[in-house]
Amino acid sequence: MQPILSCRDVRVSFNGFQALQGVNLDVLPQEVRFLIGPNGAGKTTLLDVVCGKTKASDGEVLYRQTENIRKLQEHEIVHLGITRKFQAPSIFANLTVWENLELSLKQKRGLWSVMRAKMTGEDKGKMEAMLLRIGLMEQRHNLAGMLAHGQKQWLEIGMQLMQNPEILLLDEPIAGMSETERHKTGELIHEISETCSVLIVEHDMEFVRNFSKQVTVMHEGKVLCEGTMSEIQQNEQVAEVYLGRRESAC
Amino acid sequence: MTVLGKFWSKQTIIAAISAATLALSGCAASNALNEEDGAAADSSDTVKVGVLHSLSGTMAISEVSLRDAELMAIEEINEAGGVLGKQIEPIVEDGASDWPTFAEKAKKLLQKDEVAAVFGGWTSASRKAMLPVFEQNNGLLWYPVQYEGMESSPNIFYTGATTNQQIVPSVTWLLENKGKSFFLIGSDYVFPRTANKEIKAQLEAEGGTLVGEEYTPLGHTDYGTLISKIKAEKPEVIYNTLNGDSNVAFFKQLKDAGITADDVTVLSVSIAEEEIRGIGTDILTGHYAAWNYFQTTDTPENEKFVAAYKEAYGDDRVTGDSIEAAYMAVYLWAAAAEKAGSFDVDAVKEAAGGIEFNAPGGKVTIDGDNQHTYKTVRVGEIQADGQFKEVWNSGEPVKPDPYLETYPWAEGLN
Amino acid sequence: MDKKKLGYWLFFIALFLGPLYLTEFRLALMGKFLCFAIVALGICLIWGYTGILSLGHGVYFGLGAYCTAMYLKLEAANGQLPDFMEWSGVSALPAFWVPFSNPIFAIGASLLIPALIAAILGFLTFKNRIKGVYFSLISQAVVVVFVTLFVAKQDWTGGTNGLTNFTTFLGFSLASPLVQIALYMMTVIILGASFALAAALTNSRVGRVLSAVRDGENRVRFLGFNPTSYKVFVYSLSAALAGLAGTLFVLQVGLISPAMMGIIPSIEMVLWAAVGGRHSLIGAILGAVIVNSAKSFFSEAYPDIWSIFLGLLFIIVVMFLPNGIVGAFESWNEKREKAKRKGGTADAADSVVS
Amino acid sequence: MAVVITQLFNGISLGSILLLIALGLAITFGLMNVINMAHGEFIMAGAYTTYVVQQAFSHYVPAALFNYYYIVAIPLSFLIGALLGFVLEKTLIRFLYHRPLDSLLATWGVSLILQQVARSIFGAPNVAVTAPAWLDSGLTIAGAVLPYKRLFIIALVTICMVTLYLYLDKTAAGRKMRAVTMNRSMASSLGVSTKKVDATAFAIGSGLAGIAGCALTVLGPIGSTIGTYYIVDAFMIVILGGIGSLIGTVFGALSVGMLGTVAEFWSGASMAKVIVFVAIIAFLQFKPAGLLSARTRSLE
Repeated sequence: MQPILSCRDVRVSFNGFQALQGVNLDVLPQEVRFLIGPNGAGKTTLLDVVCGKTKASDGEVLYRQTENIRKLQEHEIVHLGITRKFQAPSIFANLTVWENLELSLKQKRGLWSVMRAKMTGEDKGKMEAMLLRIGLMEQRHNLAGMLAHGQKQWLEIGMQLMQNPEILLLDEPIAGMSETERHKTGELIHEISETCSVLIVEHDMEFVRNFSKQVTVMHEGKVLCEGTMSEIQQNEQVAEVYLGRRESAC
Repeated sequence: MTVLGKFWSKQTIIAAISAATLALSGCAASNALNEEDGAAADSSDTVKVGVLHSLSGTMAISEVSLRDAELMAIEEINEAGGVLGKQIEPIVEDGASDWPTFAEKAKKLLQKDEVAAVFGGWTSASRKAMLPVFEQNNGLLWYPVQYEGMESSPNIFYTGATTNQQIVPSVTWLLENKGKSFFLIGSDYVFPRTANKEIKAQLEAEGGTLVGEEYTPLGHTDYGTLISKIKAEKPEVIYNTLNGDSNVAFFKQLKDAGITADDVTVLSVSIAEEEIRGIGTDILTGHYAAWNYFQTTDTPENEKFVAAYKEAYGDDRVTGDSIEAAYMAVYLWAAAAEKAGSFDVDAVKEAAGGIEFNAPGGKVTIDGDNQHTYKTVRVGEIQADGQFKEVWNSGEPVKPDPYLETYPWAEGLN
Repeated sequence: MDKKKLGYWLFFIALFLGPLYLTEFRLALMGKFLCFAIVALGICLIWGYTGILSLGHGVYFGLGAYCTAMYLKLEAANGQLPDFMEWSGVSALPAFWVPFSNPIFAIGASLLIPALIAAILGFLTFKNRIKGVYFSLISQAVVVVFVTLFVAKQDWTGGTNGLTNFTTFLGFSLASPLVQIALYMMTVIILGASFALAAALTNSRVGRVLSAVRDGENRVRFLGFNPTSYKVFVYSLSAALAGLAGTLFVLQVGLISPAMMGIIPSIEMVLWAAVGGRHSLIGAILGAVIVNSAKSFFSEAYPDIWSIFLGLLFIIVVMFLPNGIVGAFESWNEKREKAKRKGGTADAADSVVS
Repeated sequence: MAVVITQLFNGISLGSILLLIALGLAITFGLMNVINMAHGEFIMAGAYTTYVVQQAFSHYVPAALFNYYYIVAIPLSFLIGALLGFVLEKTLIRFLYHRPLDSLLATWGVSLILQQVARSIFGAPNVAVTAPAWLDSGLTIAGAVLPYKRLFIIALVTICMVTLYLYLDKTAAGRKMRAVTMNRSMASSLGVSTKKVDATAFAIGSGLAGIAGCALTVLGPIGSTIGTYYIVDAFMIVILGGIGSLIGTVFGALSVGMLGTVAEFWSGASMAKVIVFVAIIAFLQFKPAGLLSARTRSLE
């Protein structure tokens, strides 16, 4: 199977600090890939590079093997089908839940198209289905800013899913969630992976253990190793830089 | 909820309140405008005139004194029995240094208060803004400030100097007494640009040379570069039409650059007694200004005028050219009304030609053709006490010629 | 028709009937204020809805006014050179003045030139992701550039005196009270239409994108929208509204000068929207009328106090009424309704009356 | 030759004046990200302080000592500016740290009030300040006169820069200030009282405006509106230099000063103003973060 996303020797530097020092990573279609690693390993920076928030100083980010998206703007990357959920909930607090989803509809996003856009029955159906899926049907006319923290996270995931992404980037999606919410989120992620690839940064090892197939470990701006969780746990290097220190916490 | 309650939804209440505020605020504004209306009832023994200057904003610095002088003249005339047996009732309005406001207030004075005449304005911009209002409503404006000429509205009387009563003779005086090479500096607006265009034509005709011409934006405060241009060109005379604050910066920095009144003569046309105090006498001493009136002008009328002005507004106040022009404007109007036997605008205009008045600055006469006044031109040297010493005058009042029609060299100018 | 719409209709009809209950003088004032209200609507769109604070709308207002004033000046000059050009030593009409003898071109230009300049400035700055206070300060620098240019190019623009002394518009005498009434009514209609347009825009999906841009421009990018084009659009629209207001202003007041496009008028324009309520279109209209009425009143009665009052108004609105009069009213209303829900219906009628 | 020297000097002199005006803003705006539109009125307050000190000297101090009034006026102007800044921070600014656009509007209101207050106290017309005699005349180099007043301002701004640098870099209070401006929450959790630091920083920035006002009295007018002549230029210089970079502000002021004098020499003052502002606006399109920027993406 051809990888849908390939990073080739991606480098990023901030004022001389090398945040990414040549990352290589392949993500296959419909794969759920976890990114783990100690703080400062460059996990979030890698997501930033893929979604266009941070521009790589060197290297290639290939989408479907052919298109180098390294220099595209954020919205152009979204148009290709790569969407991103941030760590802190980034919903629009002064719009209602319904309006948040409306903006997330897969649609032509040019000014002219949006000006003429009309809410079709099909769109409505899609949005209602999504509201049910993320459990916010009752809150649909509330301002998004008034939702509980977990609900905001769900709304944001819903907003990404509305766009039928090819690749979904998630940054610590379960932070601040209760145990049941975590479980639900884990199941949702696997449900999503039936239609798209998911790249997740996560610190919660139990969550990773329960829901991961492939895990990539990053350390000091590089990929340290890849494999299943059990393979990783047996890797001595990993244990040294990362798991070793966290063993008791897990 | 009741039907009524339902009807008064949030939005309707907002709209209703909006409408109410709208009406109220409109009234508030107009009430203020109407506050003089109560006095209109006994209009039989008073005649209303408008006094319209900037009492707030940037121009208030200059214009407040004009209002003071006009009110003083009105009071003096009233004490002497009024005009045509009626007391003059001044209605003071604030132009707020904002040209549309001048137009708005002029309209109010003419339409609402139906004043017989308005004394007001300072900047050309404010006069230009008021001009259509006076022409459309057939009102009478008395404008008391020296200006760039090229105007003669049938509804305006100009009691300040036009260019041939200030600039033209002072240039001739400079050419004869101070030197042939001129450097022109001015603030970047209408008066300096128009004045300098005339000066250039005059220099060419009378054998002077132009070595530089520079304009700086209003409020400009760094004259380093301009002064090095002056140094490079070594003029004998700097003709200065800078305005307001820029004068302070220019003179301070000129002195610092080592240029004194002994090296170059600077003649200014917008520095009067009041401005000298804000710049500092120490740096101005020895430079010149051209006006029609100085506080030191030696006439019996002026002695009385200066004493009365200080009596009324404080010992530390000084008079000046525009203040005098504002003062005499009221007297000229009163004399014209007396002669016409009526306050009717057309009758006053008709009667005004040839009216004479012994103003503090000497005898003035209204020119019936262009509604300007004959005035004596004076050049003064600034003294250490902040007053002028007159070094030259035209001897007799000069006939106003706003379009410079009697000067052959000015032919191509308009 | 829902009540909200009914309320707005009543409001605009009340304005439209102004000539019935306002004197000629007061009508002229109101006409001027309503021009300002159109500017305030545009400010509300970019500031309240999109989060762009422009301190340079005086320029767009002025440009619009100058375009129409050029036409009026040419009509008054009656085929000859405008008076100020004559005494500035210009011998022939500058080429760029020529098309302004056509009123349709002039009025079209009064909308399009501000919009175009706003689009160029907006495109550059927004594309480079300059926003917030940086944009505000740059817009202020643009004011300095335009005002200095308009003052310095006296032979083309009339300098500090500006353009004034017009006679007719499309052959009708501007001095005639009937023409002034017609212009007033036209202003009300255009204000109403601008209001309807702005309301439609803010209630559309584009409006929601704009709100989203205000709340989190970067997040909007990750939904696949390019905020630049939306911001450029709304900024240009707002500039066009200011230009339109300038046209109506110059027709009614008969005067435009660089002083009216300066930094202080530009900031006052923002104050109008702030006082009324930056998030409310009707608030912007109210704010413009109320602030300017207060200005007329105060500068009349207490000329010295006006600037202190204006200063306090800025501070009070920012500190205590961040959503302006309409915002204050809305939160008062919400409290009242909450209290009503608690207290039952018995005293509800009373509170409505009071 | 003399013209070249004079013009070069004029450029540096204008740059130094602009720097003196912008230096306070480099702290309040550059480091603290507060838009204080009343900064110009703190300049005005410094200028009026100088006027008052001069009046007091001419009335109560022996004439022989008159020329030293300026030595008293400089620190006093700083104190008055700092006091005004401190009060403004405590009453207004501190509520608006997260609403920069609102602080812009509120401080604009403050500036209107301060201007009117000054008019009520000192009257609408300008007041005259006589520069001390030891600043009269100038240094002559190759036929070019370098006025002592302008040299003095260059020296003054250099002293201010160096003092500021030493304060920020070498004292504990200064390091705290930098820590707060770099990472507010981190500094706060390390036990730095951010409130105190904010107030101090704002007072210092405002005090520098007071010094600028004092210096300007020797060159220009002293009236209630002098602050408005400089405020837009000063903000543009700080943006041009790069937010958060004092050295950037120095470069910004000097390049604006140089460009301004060169452009004025070739075209005239009005066009020079237009050219300078257009150049700044255009430059920011290419380099939105300014000449030097302490942060990677400061315009975000």
